[in-house]
Amino acid sequence: MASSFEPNIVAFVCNWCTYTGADLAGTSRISMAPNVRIIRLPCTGRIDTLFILKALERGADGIIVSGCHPADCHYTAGNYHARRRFAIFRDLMEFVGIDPHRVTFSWVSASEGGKWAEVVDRTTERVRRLGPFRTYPRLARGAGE
Amino acid sequence: MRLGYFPGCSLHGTAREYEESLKAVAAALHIELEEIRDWACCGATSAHATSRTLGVALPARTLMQAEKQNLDRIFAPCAACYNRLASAQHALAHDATMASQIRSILDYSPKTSVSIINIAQLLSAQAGEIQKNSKAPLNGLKIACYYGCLLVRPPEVCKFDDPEAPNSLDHIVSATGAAPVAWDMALECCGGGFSLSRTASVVRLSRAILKSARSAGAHALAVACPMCHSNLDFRQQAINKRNRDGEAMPILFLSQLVGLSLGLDPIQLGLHRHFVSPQPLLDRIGMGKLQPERREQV
Amino acid sequence: MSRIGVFICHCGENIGRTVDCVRVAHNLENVPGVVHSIDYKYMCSDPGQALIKQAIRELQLDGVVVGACSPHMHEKTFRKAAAAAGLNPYLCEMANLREHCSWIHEDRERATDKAIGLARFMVEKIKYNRPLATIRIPVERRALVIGGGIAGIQAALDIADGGREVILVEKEPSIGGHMSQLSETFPTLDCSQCILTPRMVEVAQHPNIQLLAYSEVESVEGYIGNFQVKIRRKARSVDEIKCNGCGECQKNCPNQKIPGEFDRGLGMRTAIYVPFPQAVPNIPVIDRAKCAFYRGKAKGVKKAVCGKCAEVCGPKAIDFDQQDSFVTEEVGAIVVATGYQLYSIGKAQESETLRGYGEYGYGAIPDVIDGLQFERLASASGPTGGKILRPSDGKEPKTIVFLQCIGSRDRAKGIEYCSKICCMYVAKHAILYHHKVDHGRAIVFYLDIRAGGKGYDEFVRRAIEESHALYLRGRVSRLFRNGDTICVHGVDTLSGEPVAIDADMVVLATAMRAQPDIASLAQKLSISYDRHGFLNEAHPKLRPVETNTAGVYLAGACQSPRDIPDSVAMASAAAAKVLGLFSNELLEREPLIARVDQLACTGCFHCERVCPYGAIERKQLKDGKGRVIKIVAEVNQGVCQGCGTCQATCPSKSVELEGFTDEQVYAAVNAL
Amino acid sequence: MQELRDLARRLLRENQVNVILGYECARRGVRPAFITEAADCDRLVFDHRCVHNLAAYLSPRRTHVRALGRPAVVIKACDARAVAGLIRESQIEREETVLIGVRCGGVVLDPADSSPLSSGNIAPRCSACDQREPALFDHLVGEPKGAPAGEASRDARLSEIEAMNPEERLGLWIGLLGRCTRCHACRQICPMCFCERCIADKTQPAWIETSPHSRGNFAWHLTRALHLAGRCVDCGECERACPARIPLGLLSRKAARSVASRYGYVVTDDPAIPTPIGSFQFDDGQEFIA
Amino acid sequence: MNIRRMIGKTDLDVLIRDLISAGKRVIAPVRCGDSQHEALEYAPVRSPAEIHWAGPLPLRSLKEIIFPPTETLFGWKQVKSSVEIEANPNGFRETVIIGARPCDAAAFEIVDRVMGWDYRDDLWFGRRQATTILTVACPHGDESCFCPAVGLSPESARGADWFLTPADGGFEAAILTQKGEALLEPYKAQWPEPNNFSKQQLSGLESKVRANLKVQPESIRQWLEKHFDDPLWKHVALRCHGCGACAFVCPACHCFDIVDEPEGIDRGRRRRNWDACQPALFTLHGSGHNPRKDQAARFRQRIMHKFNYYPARFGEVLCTGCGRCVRVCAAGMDLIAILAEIGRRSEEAGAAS
Repeated sequence: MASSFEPNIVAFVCNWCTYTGADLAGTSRISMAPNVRIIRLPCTGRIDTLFILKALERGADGIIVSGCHPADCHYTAGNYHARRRFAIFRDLMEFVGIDPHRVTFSWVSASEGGKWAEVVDRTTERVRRLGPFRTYPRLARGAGE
Repeated sequence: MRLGYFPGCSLHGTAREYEESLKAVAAALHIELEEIRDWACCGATSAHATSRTLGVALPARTLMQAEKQNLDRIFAPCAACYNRLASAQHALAHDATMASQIRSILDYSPKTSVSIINIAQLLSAQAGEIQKNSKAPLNGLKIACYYGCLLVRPPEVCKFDDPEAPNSLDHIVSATGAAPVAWDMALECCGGGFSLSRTASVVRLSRAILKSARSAGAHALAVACPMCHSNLDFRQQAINKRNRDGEAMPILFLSQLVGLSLGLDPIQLGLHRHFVSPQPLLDRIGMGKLQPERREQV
Repeated sequence: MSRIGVFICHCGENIGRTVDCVRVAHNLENVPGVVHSIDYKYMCSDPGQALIKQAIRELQLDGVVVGACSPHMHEKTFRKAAAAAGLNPYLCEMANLREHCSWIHEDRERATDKAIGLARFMVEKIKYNRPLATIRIPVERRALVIGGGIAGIQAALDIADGGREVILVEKEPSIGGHMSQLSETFPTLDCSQCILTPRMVEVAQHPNIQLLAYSEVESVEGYIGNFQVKIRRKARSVDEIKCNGCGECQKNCPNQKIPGEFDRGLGMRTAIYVPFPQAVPNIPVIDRAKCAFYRGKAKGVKKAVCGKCAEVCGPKAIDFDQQDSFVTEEVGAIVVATGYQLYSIGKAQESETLRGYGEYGYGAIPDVIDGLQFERLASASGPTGGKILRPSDGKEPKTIVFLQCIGSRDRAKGIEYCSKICCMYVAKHAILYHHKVDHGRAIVFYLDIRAGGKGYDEFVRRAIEESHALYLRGRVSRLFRNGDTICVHGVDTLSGEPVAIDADMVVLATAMRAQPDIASLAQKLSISYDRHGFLNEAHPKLRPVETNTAGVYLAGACQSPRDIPDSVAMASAAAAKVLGLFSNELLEREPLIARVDQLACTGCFHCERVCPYGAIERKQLKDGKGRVIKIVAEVNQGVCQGCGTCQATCPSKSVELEGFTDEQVYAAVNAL
Repeated sequence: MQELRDLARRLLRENQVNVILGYECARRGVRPAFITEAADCDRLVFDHRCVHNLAAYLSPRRTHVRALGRPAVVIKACDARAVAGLIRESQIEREETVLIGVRCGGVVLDPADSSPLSSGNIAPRCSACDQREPALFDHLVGEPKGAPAGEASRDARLSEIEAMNPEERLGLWIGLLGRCTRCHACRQICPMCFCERCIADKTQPAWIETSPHSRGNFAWHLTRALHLAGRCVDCGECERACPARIPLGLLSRKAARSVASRYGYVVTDDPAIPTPIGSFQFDDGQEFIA
Repeated sequence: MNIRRMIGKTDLDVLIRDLISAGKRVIAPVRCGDSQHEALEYAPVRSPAEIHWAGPLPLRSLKEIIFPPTETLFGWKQVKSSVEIEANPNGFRETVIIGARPCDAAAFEIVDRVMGWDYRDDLWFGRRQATTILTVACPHGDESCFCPAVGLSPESARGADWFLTPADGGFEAAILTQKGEALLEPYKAQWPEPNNFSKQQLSGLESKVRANLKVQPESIRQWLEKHFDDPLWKHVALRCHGCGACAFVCPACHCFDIVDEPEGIDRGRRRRNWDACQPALFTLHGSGHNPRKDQAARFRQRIMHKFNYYPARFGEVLCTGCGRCVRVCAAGMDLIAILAEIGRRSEEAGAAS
């Protein structure tokens, strides 16, 4: 079952490093799992934890959040603020039982096409092993009825 | 002022005059020296050269003793002792593995808050007092302050003075009324621990120091370390046998100089115990004759 | 209900090979809001773009999604096309079906499914796109240059020659900076003064340059294109208008024995003085700490103790009562060229992380000097008229030992970085010494030779081979006085031997350090600096002369240790940036910036805390009667760069980043 | 007590303030009081039943309280942290508010509970509290108090949950948050929840579903905990106000534990110290980032 | 109808087990988990052993059994430009409430009036129909109870299908409705009738809680009618935090909100959720204007609705005196004190005229 299951993964990435890194992976024809769909944002600083929750509500089995390495941020500090935001959110997520292995945080620079492919493949594999995350979207079911 | 007192081996032996003078000066300055009970060797000689752990454990044990005596400040007159104690404390504070090792050895964890001070720190803090109470200011005396290798180094351990161009001793000497001379060898090695094993080296090194002091016009050398003292004082015989550089240069402990300026009796200060007689020095400042010495003079 | 057009590009075979573009187009057709969905071989081609324009016109599309390559590739292309057809360019988005899909997958089925998903994201997002208008901010086309060293001078001249006004602020009485103190310059050995002085004069005479020497920047308000700068004009005690620079005052000043800063204490100056003969402006200043008149007044003496200068001054320019004054200037751009200071070798250090070099007895041993002092000795205009003579006895040194890396590349001394110029100027010193003192023996202690640069390594070779400088790889532990020579104790690490050299003079090649007061200036400009105090560029590779405050640029050694050619190049680069900014009356900016919903804003100002650009301002919200209801955040359009960190941080999401609003992202996520 | 009343009376008489936010005895235990007449100051009390965090009434959101004019507020050490938060986040002006600090030896959880303070009825936050008086105040009143009794480790439950496996944790929270009916008492009583329009009330887009099912409740309580990370003053009011008795403190204290362990940040009543969200260190931990 | 039975503890357990095994939902007061104080809540039980007959009033009222905090009305799916509706199968599960408190049971009848007034709420009545209520004489009252003041009592059988009064070792049950009789049917024969038909004498509770509040609902209403704008409102509302706790625990409050909840771009559910009149959002217009601009106005609405508008339209107050709003309020808002004050003012006014 687990092997036949194809996880649905969404990636929130910054425009300047990871998105460009993913472009590079493309121009370098580095093949990777087709399970990940990218949503482009200007900076990890813009990536809200609400995106992650909503994605889970909409049935995402896994999530990737990726941006510029420390000190590389196009906006100088967005990724530092994001790092703190996600560190704490991740602790909370884990605390309420949302397996943090479903969410990958990574720094992928514009020159790391290869690393992006790795992040995509490793996340896909990990989430595939964890199986579908139906529990979360279904939390709304049965309420009251 | 109450101070924990760590004499170490030499102040009870080869450097008796250091202890004598210290006690005299301390009394004059109303400083209470309380010897640490059951203190152990500081590890300066062979211990730290052979085993770092032992080199830390020994002084750490002494620190423990001091704490049990609830002394918050320890005075170690011997530069080597001071250096070992301070280094050990530094290790305990900054080297976690070493600290835990020591804890298990002593099964006690010495707190690193106890402050360890050497004679330079002690007396420069008292400089004002010294000046105030000086009954016989040593005007006209030119003194080369010799710091040696252990008093102000390594910098991360001994933070109180510039490791390359120190001036704490000069500060104290000025307080006695004597004039510290500007010279370059204040930090050079005297031969230190090789006193017995490689006499030749000691002679070479100590000679350079004495020459430099002489050429700077010093009448005497002020030291803060029994080891330096024995090298520079005792070895002058040998040095001058080989090559006649000039008049023998009296080597005084800092405490003795201070003692003199406070008008204490030279004998009480142990000045008669030196190999190189400080008599010329005393004459220069118009002090009485020392008792005829047992040992023949250089 | 939206009217969205979807255009799927095959990119020849690039996308078509692994993505079934026809299926993608068909699938998107059935998405609510999509009224038109087609595929085509090359969307970016003219006929391709024509298809889009045509559809926009004929079907009155209110949104266009192009499924093709990366937006980094063609977003501009397609937005232009949309605009040409009368659609707001920001209502056109791209789905990346090539780099992010066809090029990285083999399985045609799944690649196609993913392509549909990616296009779907954009279709849903674009339903919430708003038509946006480019932001235009008026630009005050005058520049401020801070610092009148070579970098500042170059930047000022370039901008001025570009036809724009420049205000050049220099804190010293004269411009010229460190370069004016140098004798010759490496690697060409042309005389520093000879190449610098004409530039200084040019500055003074340039119709577009307003020179404010002996002045400092007091405060900076505003943002790119619109800075208000308050400048303090320190009191010279001399009327700049009246003074004709005749120099009588100096000749007659009774206090002639003040160690001169310009000669690094090797020469003397008077209490009223011009720092050096070629000074620009050539107007003296009174050193009030040293001047008898002021000291007398300080002591409370009623009648003037001295007034010689005033007596002899023809134009009556001396003004003992002069006070600091302030001027405020409106500028559109600021170039920071505040240069550097030298490592202070002595024991006294302003920061306790720095150790100093007690072991070299600088200050105690008269013939131990630093590199800049050597420059003064070697300089024809220097205290010795260009002869190399010992400060102690004026004798000619037969042996000089040069020590490199003083205050650099040494953690124990508190500085890790390489000062970059020292290797070169030591080589220069060796050569100059060889020229001026034949049979003079130059010995250099070095760690490594860093001679990257045009003609640089050749220059060092020349010092070694033609000027016979002896280069020893190693450090010096200590300097000893040895009679009237200096005994240098070091080690030659190549031979592994300790060496002791008797030298007549020792020259310490001290490192460049950041200016001591950089922090306060950086705060005024809200730009950042590294832990050594060097100012930070916006991006180490791609934006080396910009800062993270738009409209503020860097030139010269204030950013990192630099030699003259580097500083000049950087200055010209900064000038080019400024002129570029000034090329239009209005500054155009992408409208993808943050906007505050002031009704919902609570004014907690988390946004202010996270904004990397200080773009958040505080605004009072008033009711009809003018009473303050609350204080809310407002985004300065000129400053915001559009990172969106404010929005993600805002607890109530009361600030929106145009182009990436919550509704747009939400819609995309909904399409999962 | 008299000291407090006299001070309040003076403040009102001298028109230093228009209203005293304090505590009074009522039919059913102690409750917040809003005293505008010097004559009524004798109603003021402070004892171990004064559990309410009155700083909540300072937020601009309380238009009806603001309308009374310049306030003086009675604050315990824990409440002072909230006041500091309001100042830090520009909600109130330090000069505009008179702070009457009270020495506190712990309070009971239920203000209607008049039995003496014991480890049985003490508010959980107090058992772990070592602050007997605020550092932020204009006036400080009351006798010095001793430390309250209470169980040693208050966060035992927290560690217990951390020790569970993900499934157990998820199950636990589905059960707990399933009880939430979104009355938003937790938010309304929270001194640090002062948003003009809460993200939970934002409908375009509706990031947080308004329906009280576990999915909406997860989004709500997770987001709230995140927003309070490094801001929550741990006054326990949310938990006290929750009609469903959901141990909400666990979430905010987890967040607090996270910022403490990661950034060494602890909420204090010093308004000058910036919050951990909104500041950063270049070398902040990133062990979780690939 | 006047059927009475003596039911031994064990007999009752048998009944409950039978109901559970018959797949019915059995709701009863049980210990409420994860609370540091002894507290009860109405919840489904799996065995009679879980039931707590004594102890304080359950935290939340029975309301949620008939009127869940959130329920789906229907789902939708968008296809091209049309919309498909998928009706939600609101199966009304057979439910028996055991050990209902009089103040909770009575609330259903009161709310029935508004639910069946101009528009008949099928979800409400559907569940009402499927639910049988066994009320028990109130075992526990405190300083916040005031049922007598609103015309009820700890022994009120209003809204009950059975009314249980503790009697030696078990209960004396009065079967009051067909629904009740149907429930009794299988056991009617083996359970004895109580030997004495004498009316149980009132426990002390009635008089105890009566002392908490002595007002006439009608005199309250009269005052309210004349005092829409009265300084009292601003005064009492000061401490109110504006949360919905009081309304959500109230057995009689029944306001709800209807939301469309997307579950994707083209699909979602329409739900109805509890709502309350104290939060500002309740009356906030899209324009940003709010007719109830401050907490005073909102709190007034709560009182007016319960004690003026509702009786005016339906002849009785929208309150059963359970006192939950008093107990639950973290700000110490006290309905009893407020009603007492209003009563006092009304008296004065009456005396004056």
